[in-house]
Amino acid sequence: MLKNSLILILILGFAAIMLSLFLSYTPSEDLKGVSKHYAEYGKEEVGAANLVSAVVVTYRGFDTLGEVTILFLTASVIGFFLKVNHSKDDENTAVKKYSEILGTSAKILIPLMVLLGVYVFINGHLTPGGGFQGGAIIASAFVLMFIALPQRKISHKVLSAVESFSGLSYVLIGVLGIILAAGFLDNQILSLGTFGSVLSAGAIPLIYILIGLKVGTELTGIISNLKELQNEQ
Amino acid sequence: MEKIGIEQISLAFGFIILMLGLWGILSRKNIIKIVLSFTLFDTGLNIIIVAIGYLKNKTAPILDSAELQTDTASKIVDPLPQALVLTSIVIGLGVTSLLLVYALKLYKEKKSLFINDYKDLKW
Amino acid sequence: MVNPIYIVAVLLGVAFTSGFFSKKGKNIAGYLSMLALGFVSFVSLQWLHGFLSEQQAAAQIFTTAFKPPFSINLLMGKEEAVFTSLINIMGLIGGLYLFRKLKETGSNAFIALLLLIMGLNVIVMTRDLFNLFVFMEISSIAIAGLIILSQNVKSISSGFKYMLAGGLISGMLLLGTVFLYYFTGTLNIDGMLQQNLNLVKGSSVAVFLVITAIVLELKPFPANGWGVDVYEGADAGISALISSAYATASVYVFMKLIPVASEQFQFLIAAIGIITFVASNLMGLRQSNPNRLLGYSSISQIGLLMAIIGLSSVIGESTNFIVISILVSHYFAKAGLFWISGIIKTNSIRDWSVLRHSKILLVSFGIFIFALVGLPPFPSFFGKWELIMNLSGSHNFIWVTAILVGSFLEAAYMFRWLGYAIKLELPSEIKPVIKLNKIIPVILFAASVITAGYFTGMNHEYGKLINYIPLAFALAFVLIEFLPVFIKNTLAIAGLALYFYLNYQSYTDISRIFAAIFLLGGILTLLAGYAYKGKRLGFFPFALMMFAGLIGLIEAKSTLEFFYAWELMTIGSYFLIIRGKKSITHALSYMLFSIGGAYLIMAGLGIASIGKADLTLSILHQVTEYAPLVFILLAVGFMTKTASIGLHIWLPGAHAEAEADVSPMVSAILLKAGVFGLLILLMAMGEQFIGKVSIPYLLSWVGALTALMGNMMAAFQEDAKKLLAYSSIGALGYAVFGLSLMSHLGWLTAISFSITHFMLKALLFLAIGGVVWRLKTKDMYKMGGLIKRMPFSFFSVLIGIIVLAGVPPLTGFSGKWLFYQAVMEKQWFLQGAVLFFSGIIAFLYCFRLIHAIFLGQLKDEHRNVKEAPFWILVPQYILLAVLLGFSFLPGSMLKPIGNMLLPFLPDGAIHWNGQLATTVYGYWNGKTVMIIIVGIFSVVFGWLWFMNRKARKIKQFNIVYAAERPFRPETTHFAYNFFAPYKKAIGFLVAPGITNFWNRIDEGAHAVSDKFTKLYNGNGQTYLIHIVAFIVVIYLISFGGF
Amino acid sequence: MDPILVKILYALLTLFIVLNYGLLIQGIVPKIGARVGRRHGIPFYQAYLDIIKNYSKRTRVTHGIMFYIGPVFRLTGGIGLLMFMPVIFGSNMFQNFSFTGDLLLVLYFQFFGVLGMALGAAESGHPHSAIGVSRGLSQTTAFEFPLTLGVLSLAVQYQTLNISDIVAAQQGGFMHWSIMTNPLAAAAMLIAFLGAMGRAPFDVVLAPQEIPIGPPTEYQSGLLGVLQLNRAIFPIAKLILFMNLLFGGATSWPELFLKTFLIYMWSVFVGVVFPRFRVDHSVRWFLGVPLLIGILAIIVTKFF
Repeated sequence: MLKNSLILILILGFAAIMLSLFLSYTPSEDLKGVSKHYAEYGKEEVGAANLVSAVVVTYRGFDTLGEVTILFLTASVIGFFLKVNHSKDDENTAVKKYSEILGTSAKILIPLMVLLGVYVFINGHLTPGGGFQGGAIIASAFVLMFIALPQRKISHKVLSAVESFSGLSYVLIGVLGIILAAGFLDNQILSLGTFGSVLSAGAIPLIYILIGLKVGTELTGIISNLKELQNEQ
Repeated sequence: MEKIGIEQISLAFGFIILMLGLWGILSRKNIIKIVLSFTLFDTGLNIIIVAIGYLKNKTAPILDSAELQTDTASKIVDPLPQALVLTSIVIGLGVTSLLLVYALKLYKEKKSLFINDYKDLKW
Repeated sequence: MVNPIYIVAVLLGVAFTSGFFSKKGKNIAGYLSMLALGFVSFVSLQWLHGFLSEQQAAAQIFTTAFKPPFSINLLMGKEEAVFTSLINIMGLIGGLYLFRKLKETGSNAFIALLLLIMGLNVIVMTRDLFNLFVFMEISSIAIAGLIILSQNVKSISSGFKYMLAGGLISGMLLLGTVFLYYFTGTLNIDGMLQQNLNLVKGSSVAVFLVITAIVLELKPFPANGWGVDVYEGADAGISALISSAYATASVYVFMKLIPVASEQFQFLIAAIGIITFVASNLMGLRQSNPNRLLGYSSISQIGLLMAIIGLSSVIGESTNFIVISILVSHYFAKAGLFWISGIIKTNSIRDWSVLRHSKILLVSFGIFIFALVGLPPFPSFFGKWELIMNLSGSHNFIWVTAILVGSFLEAAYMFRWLGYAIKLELPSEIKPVIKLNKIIPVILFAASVITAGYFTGMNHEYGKLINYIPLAFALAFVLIEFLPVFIKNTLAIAGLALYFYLNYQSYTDISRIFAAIFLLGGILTLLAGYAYKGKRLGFFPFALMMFAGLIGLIEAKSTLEFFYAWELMTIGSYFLIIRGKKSITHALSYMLFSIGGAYLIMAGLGIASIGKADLTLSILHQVTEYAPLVFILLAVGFMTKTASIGLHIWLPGAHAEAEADVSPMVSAILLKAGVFGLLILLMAMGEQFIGKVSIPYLLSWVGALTALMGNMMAAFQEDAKKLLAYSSIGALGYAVFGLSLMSHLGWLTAISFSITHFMLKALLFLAIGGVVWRLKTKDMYKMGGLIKRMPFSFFSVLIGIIVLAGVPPLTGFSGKWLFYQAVMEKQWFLQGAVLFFSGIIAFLYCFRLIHAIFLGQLKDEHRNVKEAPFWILVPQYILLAVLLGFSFLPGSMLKPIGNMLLPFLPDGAIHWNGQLATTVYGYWNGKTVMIIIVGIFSVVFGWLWFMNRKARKIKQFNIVYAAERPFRPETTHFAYNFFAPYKKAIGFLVAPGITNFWNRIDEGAHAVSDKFTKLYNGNGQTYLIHIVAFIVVIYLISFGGF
Repeated sequence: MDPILVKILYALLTLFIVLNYGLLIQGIVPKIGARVGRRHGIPFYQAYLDIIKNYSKRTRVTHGIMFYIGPVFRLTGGIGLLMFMPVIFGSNMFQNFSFTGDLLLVLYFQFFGVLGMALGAAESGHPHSAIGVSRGLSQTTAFEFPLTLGVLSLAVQYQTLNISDIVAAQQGGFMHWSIMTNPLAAAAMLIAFLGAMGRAPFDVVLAPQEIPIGPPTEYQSGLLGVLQLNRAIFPIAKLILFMNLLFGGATSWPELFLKTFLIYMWSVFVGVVFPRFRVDHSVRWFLGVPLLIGILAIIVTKFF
């Protein structure tokens, strides 16, 4: 197979490039560059115990806005790509029955999962986690619901309203940063509060809540779209 | 020659997964497998990112104890790659989902997941 | 100034808001989106305005409270303002174009558009590498979304390929970015620029990955199959967005990041760019699908930009000017072309003749093509000029060659396409539906690209010196196209006359002669235009554009002005030529030869400018390096217009198919531009040598062989106008020979010959044009006996051919006489003999012309044919009067020309005593010759008339015809294949060897094109393999191994 | 008397002499030919008879203006050619109008008549005329090439285009004639001369057998008379030209008669010996060996 051997050669060539990268890596002992600054001044400047969150939401908040946008964009694209006809949902009830055990446990688990998600994003600035993680957990709750309780429906209107609301609020908070504080997405529009408490780190918890809601609804939306497309077939 | 640490191992692991993904991308003919190879590729990449941020014998950059709050810079690993990897994961998620939806649509068009069947545009 | 961050905030905000609107609210979402795009356009334009009026300094925009490198910052400088303006305007206008389509799909589609534009803005402005990565992902996902606006298997599969390629490329980018962070400790681009990243292998590999990923985004050959497929598969409106907005942003990213790379690597990328440019244009040759063709063209243009940016260390400070001017042309033109393609919706460029249903679309189409090819007055003209000047000024001849070859290929398929649109038959089944929201963007962009051209010119050191008044005058006729011919013609004549009157004193001697040929000649030929009825759409703007170019040649002070005028003349004449009946291929070959020639001229001027501070035309006097090369380039360039042997194949068809008054314009007047060019070249550079061979000596052989070939071909034509066209080729051979003599007599010959040829060829073309006008055929054997029906035309032709043949006593002989004196002086007898032989052959076609048309048997269907239109005869008789005047007093014309030449070639060698001219070798008195001949003629005529006064006029068929009556005029008129024995004897000399040669080159190019395009087999996975192979190969080249 | 008038009168004298000489030669040469073939032949004054006959014809027709003017062109060409040449070297009387132009004028003026004739013949609408013209022009272009090369070679040799000067340079015995000093040029020119005279083997233009009398097919009466006058003058003018260029010119009329007669006989002899060429053959032939000789002549004179 000429083609396969060609691919093999290419892979080997590419591996050689990767190898040269790998070989150039030497484990470093200390922080350097910008992260040193983050480590040293993060506490005072941002007030978030979770430095990763400080970087994600504040120092590189603009990236995060982009991230949110990507998810939103993906959800929108998938939305019109699949062109799911939501109005037909009600008639289309040829739903498979799932096992009783799954259904019952889902009913217990789903609220717990949502709660966990909320916890994760509310405490994003303090503990490992944050808006994305929390949102993902919430979305997985809904995935479980789709699997275990297929007859339950989620209103797309509500989903997109929440999505839009949280996105818009995020942008508004960013703009407020220009008006009230030092720059776009500055977290100091709210006071930094006591280091380590829930209501600290300025706007980070607020932003994380919005992100959490947004990610949760978006992922849910994508999955429900996919599911409905499958139902149509 | 110092001892090979966890960071090198994970970095190597990342590269290997990345290469595996690339192999799959280039050689698999099933569209779903190609998409899965992409996620493998992304995963490898993410591992590399995290591995690069690792510093020997340092802890996570979460200042939840008072001890960590002083002289932080010498005690924690690099928080930046961890922030980056978050973004990278999310982007990977978006791309993968879109790819899957594309795969779904392609399947709807021709009832085939064989990538060689989609050569309508060429030359 | 509005903070640029609001561009992001507003676009995002509106995008998020759109989520509130479901099906019913999608109109609101649409209008809001348009509003937002309008707002961001306003913001970036406001900044651009600030920068252009130079009140504004570049502004940093910080996010959060922290300064970079700790946070992400954006930069709004002059370049950013330009690029974001382009992107936002494309978003707005492109959105308008796509409005219906987007609305059908719903508010989500508007979200994709808004986020695309938002992402592109940030890509341009951001100074953070990772941020760049994130927003590039946003843009590419948005593109992937927009591709599937119209969902069919083509768009979906192309979108899928796009996603696959994008995934791989962004993986490379991310990998590189992370390692760059590892090596530098920062993600800030400015921070990285401050460090030398090419010291350590690892960081240079990281740089390699980042730059290669960006290069791959720019779709380099051959790893760009996915890109081409997307251009073809997506909706035309989306392709326009990709090609204009997305590519624009990508180019800027590349510009931003390239300084990170080592100089060597930059050169490598430049090489990739140029290969992409040439290869894509080559592949464009065989495309017939309009969108795919445009895709190849887009890729090639971006490749060119890649090369320019890669070469920025060589080009220096004008890089930005070049990049922006070429990019702007590409931006407007490509968007416009994709949009037009979207309106027409055909799968073949052969169907584009439907554009003729909408004049405005056709005009826009033409504008876009010209802008893309880089003809004046569009921005890319100045960009390409500056590029070639800089590259050849710094001895980078290989790059120059590659760029010109690529540009030429692009011109080839673009003009073929334009020709199809203008000339091919209308397909009956297709009629485009033209919606207002789709046509407005096209018109807007067409207008913008012209405006942009003007501003580009004004921003160029020499561009602002160009006199745009003649061009403006020509273009003003577009606005009064609704008026009848009579008014427009009068205005045009008045314009030319006024211009000549106002300026003729400012022209120096020899220029004045050519100015008279160009402008007075123009007036004369325009007189014939009164014969036309109706509006004659599209004639006057282009005719005047040609004259504007011609006069610009004379007025040019700087090399740029000269080149501008040269190109302007080409454009005007191209459209005049394509007006002809079966002119589609001829106009194309005319354009291609012209463009090829123009590129040679440009390269020549560029090499001449080496080491020169200012670029006035006088640099040609002081060429120190590569002087022979400069000379050859310029000479060959000019000889494409004089149609010298080898470069002549465009002429016969082009001139023959043209209209009655266009043929004299392009044949009698336009060809003199080449003579003028050669003249100033020889004046400036004198005699050059290749080794020991004098270039003018070679030129003399070119002239001699051209004359031989032209006249020989003319003798065997059946088509009257083709005969004259070949005769022009031959005649210009004489002029070239005369110039190559580099002596006073030689130049006197050449210039006087040019004047005479102008008059007689105008006379003959007008006369024959008048005949063709009435008879509707150009085949001479179908005519005959017309002396009875068209005596005035006959007389014109009679005098014309006597002058042409050089028979004494008419003025043609003065040229022959001078010619021999010059040959004797220079001792180039062999060329001289060849030219003499050609002169004799001229008898053959001269006789054939007058015999087959006017003498012999009148055909039955022509018994009632009328004399040629009055207005076609008027200029003929003016010319006749002048010709006869010069015949009687040749010294009156030759003496002043000789005096003008004295400053350049002081050795007069010819002495005048009244009308008696004397040289070392011989003497000649035109006046007495005339008197004697007229005297003898009158006596003989008187004698004959006296003897034969009772001669009876008899009927046509009353001839001595051995034993039987002739059957029909058709069988009795001996005209077809008139010189059959001659053809039998030496016909092998006129086998179309040269035409075959060019045809073979053409076929070869298409065959290579075919082979290349086979790379793109349509399989997305193959494209991925291409990408990986590209990365590996480039790595191998740049690192010399692993 | 006005010097111009004197000149005109002298020129007319030359013309008269040449005309009669030409007419006589037209009669004498066939007569000689007939006698050699043991036939009686025509009277030597036959040409006079023909002209008188033609002018006195009562039926006179014309096909149109060009048909009418054609012969005028033709005769003007013949007379003009003669007028632009010095006829007798060293004699002021017989310099004609050679002061108005040099050899080039003479060479190019030959075509004046040719062109006019062709135009006139063509207007008759007779295909045979057109065929004759086609053949004639084709053949002319062919023999002019070696002829010009020869002339140029002479011009190089003598560094002038002035006929009088060329003749002057050949004075002082036949060893100074161009035919001796520049044999290559002379060879090229004398071969071309055969074509120029339009006699066998290059007489297919008139093609008396197949298409009676070629271009002038339709001519009769006074119009033909004019042509016949030309037929007397034109060849002699050419003979004089060749004599001037190659054979040292003539210092007196008898010398002129002798030399031109001998040159004329050269074409007659060749015509008797060789069969007729077709036009395509003659074109190829002229562009073959004669052309090479011409090129050689130029090269030799230029470089040696």
